[in-house]
Amino acid sequence: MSNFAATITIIIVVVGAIGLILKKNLLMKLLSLSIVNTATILFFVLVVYRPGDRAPIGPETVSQYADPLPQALVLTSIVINFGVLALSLLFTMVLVKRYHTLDLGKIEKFVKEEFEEEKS
Amino acid sequence: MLILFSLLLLGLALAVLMQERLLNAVILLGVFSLLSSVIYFLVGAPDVAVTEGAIGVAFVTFIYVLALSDQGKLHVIAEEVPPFLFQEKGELQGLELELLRGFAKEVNLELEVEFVASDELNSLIGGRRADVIAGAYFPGYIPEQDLNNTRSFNKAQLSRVVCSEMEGRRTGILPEVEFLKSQKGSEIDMEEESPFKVGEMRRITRHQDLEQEELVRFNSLDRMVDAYNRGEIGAFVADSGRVSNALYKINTPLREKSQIVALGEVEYGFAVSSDESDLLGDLDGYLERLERSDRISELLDKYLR
Amino acid sequence: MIGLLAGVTSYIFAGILSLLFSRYRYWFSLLGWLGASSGLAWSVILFRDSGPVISSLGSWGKLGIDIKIDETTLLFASLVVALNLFTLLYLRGRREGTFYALYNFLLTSVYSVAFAHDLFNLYVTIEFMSLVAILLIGYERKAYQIYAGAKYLLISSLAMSLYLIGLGLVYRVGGYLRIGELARSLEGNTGFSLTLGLGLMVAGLAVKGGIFLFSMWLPDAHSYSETVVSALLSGMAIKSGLIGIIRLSELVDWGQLLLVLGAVTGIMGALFALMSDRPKKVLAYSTISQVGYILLGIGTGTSAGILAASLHLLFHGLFKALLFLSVGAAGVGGKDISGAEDLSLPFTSKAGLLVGSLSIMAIPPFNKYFSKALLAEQVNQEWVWLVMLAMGLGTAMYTLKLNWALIVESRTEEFSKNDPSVGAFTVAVALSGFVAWVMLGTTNTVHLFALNHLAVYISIPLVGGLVLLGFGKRFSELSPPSFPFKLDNAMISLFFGFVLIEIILLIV
Amino acid sequence: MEMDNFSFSVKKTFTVIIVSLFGGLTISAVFLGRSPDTARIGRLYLERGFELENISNTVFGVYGMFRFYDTLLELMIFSTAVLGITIFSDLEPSTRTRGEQMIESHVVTASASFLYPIMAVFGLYLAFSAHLGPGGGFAAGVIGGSGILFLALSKGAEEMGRRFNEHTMKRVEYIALVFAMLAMVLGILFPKLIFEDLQGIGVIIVVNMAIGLKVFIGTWAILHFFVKHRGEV
Repeated sequence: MSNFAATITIIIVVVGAIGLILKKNLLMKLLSLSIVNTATILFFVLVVYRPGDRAPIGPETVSQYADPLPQALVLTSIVINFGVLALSLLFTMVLVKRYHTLDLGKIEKFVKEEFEEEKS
Repeated sequence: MLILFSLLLLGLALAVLMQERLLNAVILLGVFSLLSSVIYFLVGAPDVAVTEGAIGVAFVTFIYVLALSDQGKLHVIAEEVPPFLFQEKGELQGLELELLRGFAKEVNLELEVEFVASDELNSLIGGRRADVIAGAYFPGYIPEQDLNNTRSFNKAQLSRVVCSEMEGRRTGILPEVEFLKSQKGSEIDMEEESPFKVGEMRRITRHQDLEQEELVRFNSLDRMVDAYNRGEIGAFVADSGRVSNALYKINTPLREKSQIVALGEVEYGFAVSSDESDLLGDLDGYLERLERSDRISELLDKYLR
Repeated sequence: MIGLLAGVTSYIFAGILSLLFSRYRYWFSLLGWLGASSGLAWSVILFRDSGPVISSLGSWGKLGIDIKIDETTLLFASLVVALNLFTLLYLRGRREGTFYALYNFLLTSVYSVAFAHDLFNLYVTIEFMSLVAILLIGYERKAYQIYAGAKYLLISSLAMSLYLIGLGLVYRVGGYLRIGELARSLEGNTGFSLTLGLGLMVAGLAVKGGIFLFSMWLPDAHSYSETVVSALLSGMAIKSGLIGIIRLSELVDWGQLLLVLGAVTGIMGALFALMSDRPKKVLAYSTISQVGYILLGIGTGTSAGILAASLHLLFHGLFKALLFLSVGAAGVGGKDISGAEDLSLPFTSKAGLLVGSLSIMAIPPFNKYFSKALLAEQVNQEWVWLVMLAMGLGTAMYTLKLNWALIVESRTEEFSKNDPSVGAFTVAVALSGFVAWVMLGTTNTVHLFALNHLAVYISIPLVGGLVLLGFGKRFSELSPPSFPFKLDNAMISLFFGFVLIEIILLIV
Repeated sequence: MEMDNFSFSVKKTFTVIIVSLFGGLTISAVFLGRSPDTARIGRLYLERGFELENISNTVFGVYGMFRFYDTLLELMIFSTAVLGITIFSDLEPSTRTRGEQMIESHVVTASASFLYPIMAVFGLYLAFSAHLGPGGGFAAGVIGGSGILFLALSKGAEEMGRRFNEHTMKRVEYIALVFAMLAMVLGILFPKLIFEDLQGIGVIIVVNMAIGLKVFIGTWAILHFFVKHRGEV
């Protein structure tokens, strides 16, 4: 059963990745990236989950508890993803301030023009 | 239970990606995180659930919302052209202001007007910087494909101001008019009285006149009038709204020697970024209703006559 | 353990202190370098006494995080320390406290990648590296830098998600994260789940490691950022991804996969470098090309092959950083070299370019000759030989093109513009070949200096020069396509590359 | 227009196919893989974790003790993000005029000033009790930092900037980081001494508080930046 849940998280990753590639709006790209990252983390926990696992708190017999390692690792990656998000939002802000648009195609065009201008 | 929640999560992910308005998408993303936090509780990972709840649900959503927090506004960028849209004693005034204010009220947005130079209009529209271009705007002036023009609310003369003593000098021109000059080949014969269609632009009839002269381009009306006053140019071409505006600024002796020659007909309207088709429809509908209720001619009487 | 801790803590302290007391930022960074190099020295002594060491941080035994000290670790850590020293000399106190903080954090992350021997620790250190790298890329706030940084950020975050998915699959099958234990647990297991998981992890690392199809962000990021940053990124930051791949190769026999990837990377990189006409762009594409050699080395699967790859990793870091710094010190990085008569370079930059170019063309006795010859010995498939020959030819051609413009055609500036740090670095890179000679010992090198070897390695640049004379005009008309390097397309090519990896792993 | 001759629909189809292939492969790997119940490191963690009397939350044991090095690097990543934000914080704020107060509604103001101390207390509680139940320094810091947002809501951004002097905060933040790092070095060099002989508990709480403080200030810095530049995107 946890296999099915893990499968669904992979589908969410696929959906998010397609959004990440096809959305033209930079902020929508960031939202898609957030979806991909959240689903990945969820996958990491779900893929080792066995039905009936309990939270690894409190000393009782070992076999009933969920594997604590993925949970501990996932805490780290949540923070990492947050760092990525904060920085990408910051960079988006700087780009928007400069070019007044969120459209990636336009930004790419402007960036190229500006680079050619500065270096020639 | 787990699968049910996972499916719900998938649905939410799709919903986030399908949102047109960014703010809605962000809020749905918060719900998405909340739901994943619930799933962590279900699978015996309360630590992760608490952290995801604190960071994913609260903090990330806050940041996104803060970054987006002026979404409920209608950003208008415009060149300052009295009596269409201008600032007097720190207050906005003008014909277009009344139109836009009414529209903003109708669609429940807060109106925000930013005055920019006319050559900046192009770079500012689109994205989230500006929604509407106004300020005695000719539909089609900015030759970007991703701009949609609304129907027009008024038509006007395109006129040339000539000083009889300065024959043979160069002619000043504004970028807007220069655009019309480039529209050759699509000119409409004024003799043939085709029925006037709203939203369609009349071309200059005698634009060949402009072709033969030596033209100087100015980015703002003020600078062009200054040059006219100093005698650097012998004539200039502008639309009637701007011409009447310019006449105030021309020195009195020069003004008496100037005469106005009609060149053709143009229209005033607004432009909307092409990724906002809803806004275009709303604005068009609003203008059409105004026209039918004769409110627009009242306004025209008030400001232009 | 002490080696790692000394480096990491001294770098982190140097970073934090240069933020808090920015007046003494330069001295803190020097102290950081001192700490790291003493940590490295400690590790070298340990390695000499007892060979490769794997130890658990905090003596938690099986429960802790493993670190490993072997040839790869030491070579990479010495690259970090060396580049640290020379870039620090190049900076000479320029730049603000925040820059030094980021600089030291970058060194922290890369230094700790060298020691990592735990799959999740690898993930964390590499993510740390890329976050700092992104801030350094966008540090000057030029819009194109910010764009390049954002591109790197999005692609690498996506890639690390793939890595994490792969890690989940591998952990479910293997049950461990420490590579040594995991290798034992996975022995004989060739299940689909494992293959796919490892494929995902390689795809994730490949994005960081500058492999063609995966690292399409690289040319922009490395050529748009400022010179020191370019040198650090091209020289050592992308190597952390490759270190990851070296570590993963302990788990599984990759077969032909890395050879194919290496061949594609090497040839495409050289081709694009040949078409570019701005020095920094040429060097950025050249980095992609040189990564090809490292992959070929890992792909041979022998321990000598991995040693060759690690040596190449070190040498490439040295000469590429030297080339970037020479070009940057002369301020010609972004200029078009077709109009090189108008450019003027100081003498040190020209000398640096010359030594760097001789190295990159693998002319004996410059450093790359040793790693390349060692690698060639390990290769036993004919097509790989041909690929290496083609890569050598391409390298020679773009290097000669660059040299012709920047050394011969350009003017030489007056003495005062010379940069002593570039001069010192030039001497160090020139001497590093002899160090390699001594290190590899007489048995290997006698063999390497056989006449037929020498003939091959000297004739490749000659042939390259001749081809360039014949077809040079043709090449300068071309320019590399911008199409695959756009954000969306780069992400598509990442997934495409992953599917390709899986196909190769499953079929071949 | 810049898509060369690669039209958008081709790109769309190609993307969907390639990414779905990736998804299909991964999903089949999920179903084909077996998870061995024995010989996993997770069981060892549970056994060893429950042996330690002071720590009943094994997850905390993993990231707070056995793998503290990772946690420290994670903290460095967070610091880097905060550093990035502060580097860019001198970007000129938006030129357009905006209301000083984010939300004027009295209900929000009242409830925010009521919620803020509650969140602060909750954050402190999480930092203190991470070894016993869910929580930990990180979540604690973020919750406390979000409490600051509520303070900003009730008192306005200006007041928030005044109450938390940027310069002092930065110093406290880095001192907290140095503290956590020293703890790591000690914990790695003398794990037995700190975690077993000294009963660990005091050290753990202090380390958690240090992490919580650092994250709290980092959260504050990020929020301050985004409040200052709100509506930029």
